[in-house]
Amino acid sequence: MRKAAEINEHTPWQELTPGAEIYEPATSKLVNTGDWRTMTPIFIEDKCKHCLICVPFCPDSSIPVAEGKRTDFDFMHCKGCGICYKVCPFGAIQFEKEEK
Amino acid sequence: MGKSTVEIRWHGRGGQGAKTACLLLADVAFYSGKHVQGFPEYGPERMGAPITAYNRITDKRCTVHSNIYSPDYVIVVDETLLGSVDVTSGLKEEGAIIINSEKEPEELRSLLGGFKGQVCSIDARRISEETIGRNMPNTPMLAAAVKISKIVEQEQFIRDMESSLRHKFTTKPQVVSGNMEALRKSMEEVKVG
Amino acid sequence: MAYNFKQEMEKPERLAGGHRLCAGCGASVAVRGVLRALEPSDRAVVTNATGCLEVSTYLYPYTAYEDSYIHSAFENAAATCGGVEAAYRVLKKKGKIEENFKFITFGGDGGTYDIGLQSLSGAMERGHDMVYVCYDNEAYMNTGIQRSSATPRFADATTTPVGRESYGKTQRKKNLTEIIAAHNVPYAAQTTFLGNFKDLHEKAHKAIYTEGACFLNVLAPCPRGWRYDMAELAELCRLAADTCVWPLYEIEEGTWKLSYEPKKKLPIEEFLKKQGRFKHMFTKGNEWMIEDAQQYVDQQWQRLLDKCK
Amino acid sequence: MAIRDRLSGNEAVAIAMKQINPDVMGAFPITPSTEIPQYFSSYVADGLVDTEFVAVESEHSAMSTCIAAQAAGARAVTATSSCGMALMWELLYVASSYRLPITMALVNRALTGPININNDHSDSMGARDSGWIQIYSETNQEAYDNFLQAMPIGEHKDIRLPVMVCQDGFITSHAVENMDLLEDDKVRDFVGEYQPEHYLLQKDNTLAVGPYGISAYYMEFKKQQAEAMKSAKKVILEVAEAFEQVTGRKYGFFEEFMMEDAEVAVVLIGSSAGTGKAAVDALRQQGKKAGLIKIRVFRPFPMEELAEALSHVKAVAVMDKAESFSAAGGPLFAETRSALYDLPQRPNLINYVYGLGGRDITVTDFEEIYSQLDSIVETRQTGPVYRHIGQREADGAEKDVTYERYQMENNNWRWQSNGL
Repeated sequence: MRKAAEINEHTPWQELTPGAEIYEPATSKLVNTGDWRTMTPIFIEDKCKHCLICVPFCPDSSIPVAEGKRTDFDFMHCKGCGICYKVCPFGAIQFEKEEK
Repeated sequence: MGKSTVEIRWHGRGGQGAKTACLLLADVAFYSGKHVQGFPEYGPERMGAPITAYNRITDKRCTVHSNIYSPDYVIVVDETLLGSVDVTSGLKEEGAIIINSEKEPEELRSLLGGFKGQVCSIDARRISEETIGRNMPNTPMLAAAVKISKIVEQEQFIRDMESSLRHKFTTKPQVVSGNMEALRKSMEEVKVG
Repeated sequence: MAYNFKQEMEKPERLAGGHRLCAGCGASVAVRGVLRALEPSDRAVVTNATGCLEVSTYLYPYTAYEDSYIHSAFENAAATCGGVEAAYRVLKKKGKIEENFKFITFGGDGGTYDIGLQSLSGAMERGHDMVYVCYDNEAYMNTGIQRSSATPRFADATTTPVGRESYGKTQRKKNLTEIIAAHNVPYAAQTTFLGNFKDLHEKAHKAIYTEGACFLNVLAPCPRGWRYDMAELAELCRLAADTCVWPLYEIEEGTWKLSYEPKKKLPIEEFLKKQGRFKHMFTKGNEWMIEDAQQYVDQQWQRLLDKCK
Repeated sequence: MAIRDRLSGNEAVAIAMKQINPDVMGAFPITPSTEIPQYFSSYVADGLVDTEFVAVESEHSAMSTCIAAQAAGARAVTATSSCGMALMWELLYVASSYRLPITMALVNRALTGPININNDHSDSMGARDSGWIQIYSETNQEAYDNFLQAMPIGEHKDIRLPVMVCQDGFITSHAVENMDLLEDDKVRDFVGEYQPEHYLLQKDNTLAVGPYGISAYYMEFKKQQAEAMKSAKKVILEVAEAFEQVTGRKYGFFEEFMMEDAEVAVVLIGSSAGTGKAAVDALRQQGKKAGLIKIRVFRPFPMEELAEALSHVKAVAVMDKAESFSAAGGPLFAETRSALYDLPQRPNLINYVYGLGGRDITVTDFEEIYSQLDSIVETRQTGPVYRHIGQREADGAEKDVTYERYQMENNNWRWQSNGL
């Protein structure tokens, strides 16, 4: 069966999944919503105490956590809302105009 | 046995069981190998409202799905309908009307607007009260209908009813005997005028 | 089990990025928070009412869910969830499924308070083993900020605009959590995003792992509809709780329990003044509106305290 | 050996459901289909089926339940009528576009207003474009047989479409008739297990159902549905053939009654076809070449086959038990006339709208209709195309049948209140 990655706006009807079903989890990861950003959060690792309070507040699941520590932003999906910057108690996130 | 198609119209009031009697008659005919239709006419009945139900009983499958306008027999389960419903409408002259009443057939005929065919009466209320213990006119009316219409042979009817009742009321033999008594009595007592 | 924040944050994510919700949207924060309460060994089927969340999280061919997902219509999310759960029960009984599945529905206030209320009431009354989560952003945001029965009094919405003769919505917000509680469901609660998400997490966990039909009402701010700086999500939620506009409580087997009492109950202006939808309340001559809103909050708060005694 | 029985149409369908033993039933009572979930609940109560019966709070939730259950991997059924199906309207489209082979027993009843509980086809005809396969029944036997064939058709991997099996409210649903039932094991063999390729509760995979479909995809999905409906024609005939192997009873897209040498014919749907056949029998005895076609499958519409069957006929009356308010005839008429367009020689066609809201149609009516067709053949004048039959008219001269029976002094009509 066709994978989401192989489906696009040129796919003929014979090759689309029947009933618009998708048989894989979380195919939205393929979508670059990072290009929505006009402001960018910048992770200042030195200041970060890894309290992780920014993590659950992210609407775009873009703050990965590994081994108890947050890592840099997932910029393919981060839309630059600035919520993380506001909730960070340690000034470990800066929020700046996106440079493209 | 009678003709190949017999059409019957039942008149009763909602809650009295005319529809049930109609379905029972269909059952009886079905057991004797006939093709049957039994159907009530809807709007839905409400307690006390006049209702009509129909039977079409045939030797070969009947495809017609319309109501019955010229019945061979009319069965009136509630005598009080005679004043308000034109019960003999379309009833064939060579047919018969069977009325649940303690009155004599000739007395009833005067209420039937000049109907010329057979008028039969059966006191189903008394019979059911004597045999079943309460006013359940269905069983006696069914028996009278079978006797007058001859749609099934009487002996077989009695046998079929007995086995069907025994099956239905395995734990209540007194219900079976009461009903069987009602059937027999009704067949004896139905008055033909 | 005590809430271990760090451990929870390390769980695999169940709502992926790449969905098309607005930047700063509260709905996806609610969904992430609720799904995080699932035990990793359990699988889930997520049901969704039509709305912002639905059109943004499953835009063909891109689903944001790690779990199976079904959306069917706007007004029937609860019945849809109930249908999946009924199928689960029978397939499990027949031995066709071995895994454990949990059933979670998300609907906005439009799909929950209003058009889907009948379906929700039916599913709650029938007692399907499911959780219905309302992400309440207080208006029909998907269609463009029309008033809903969850919109508070005085809010400027596109079908209750502030005008020469009008001061925004005239009616009060419906108390849906109490309506659901009146179904005598085993568990119903109100929450929002506070601090380290302990309140939301624990309530979601209880709702998911309490047998029967459970209900969660999550205040999920909408920066576009409420007209606030989207970075301020956490602040808005804190103010909603601290002004007691959105009290946090739960009803467990008929027992009412307050989950959060502000150290200092803040005046309602603190919450209102951050939002463009209430801007007109602060113009001269409209002081009565703030008074009215304050009075109503105080009265509701007192009623709640009485229930939670 | 078939089991000889006498059952009402509702009971027949309920028994078909019991024999199939579906996984989920979502239902809400509405006259005249109410008995079906009632009977079925008693099977659940007695442990005769494994089904989860979900007694929902509305038909809307009934269809929602079925959609969700079917997507979850279960076999789902429902029963409804009239306004009940109207309340499902949006979900009918959801079910077919999600390609979920739900089976619905539709007991046809008139749609409001005025509110009326009796039979016509306005409910299902209104839903004719919802993407459901529609199969209609003349008798209780056909209602049962069609229900048994529904799942093998709808669940076929090339089809995956919901099926509504229709019968006429009260006329068959509440009428007891003789019928032959199959044994339970034969039904189970015939209907088989439901084995979808993908479902929500699948062990090793997830499934996402019901996305937002932007314009770049929407049309492709509609084309898929249209193709599935076209493929359904083949499958419907294959299933009918398999059914004949088991029962000896033959089914197709439609039934041709005395059509071989017919010069005039009536085309119609449902229980009235039986009444029409009685008229054909009578006319044949008088030496008249009358025939009748009863449409069984309305969706997909058997366009080429119907044209072929009518190609040698001189005049046809298409009878609609539903108004479409097109001011140009009913839905069956529109389809039939369109089907005949490509014939090199077309019969003259007229349309009768009849039987609305339970208005009875009799053998006499059909005889009148055939005599109208005869005069069309004779005069080669079609006359008015779009006609109604069976309603009272102010101008007696306009009558083409007698109406006494509708004016019978039958106090029933006066006393009966509506039960819904």
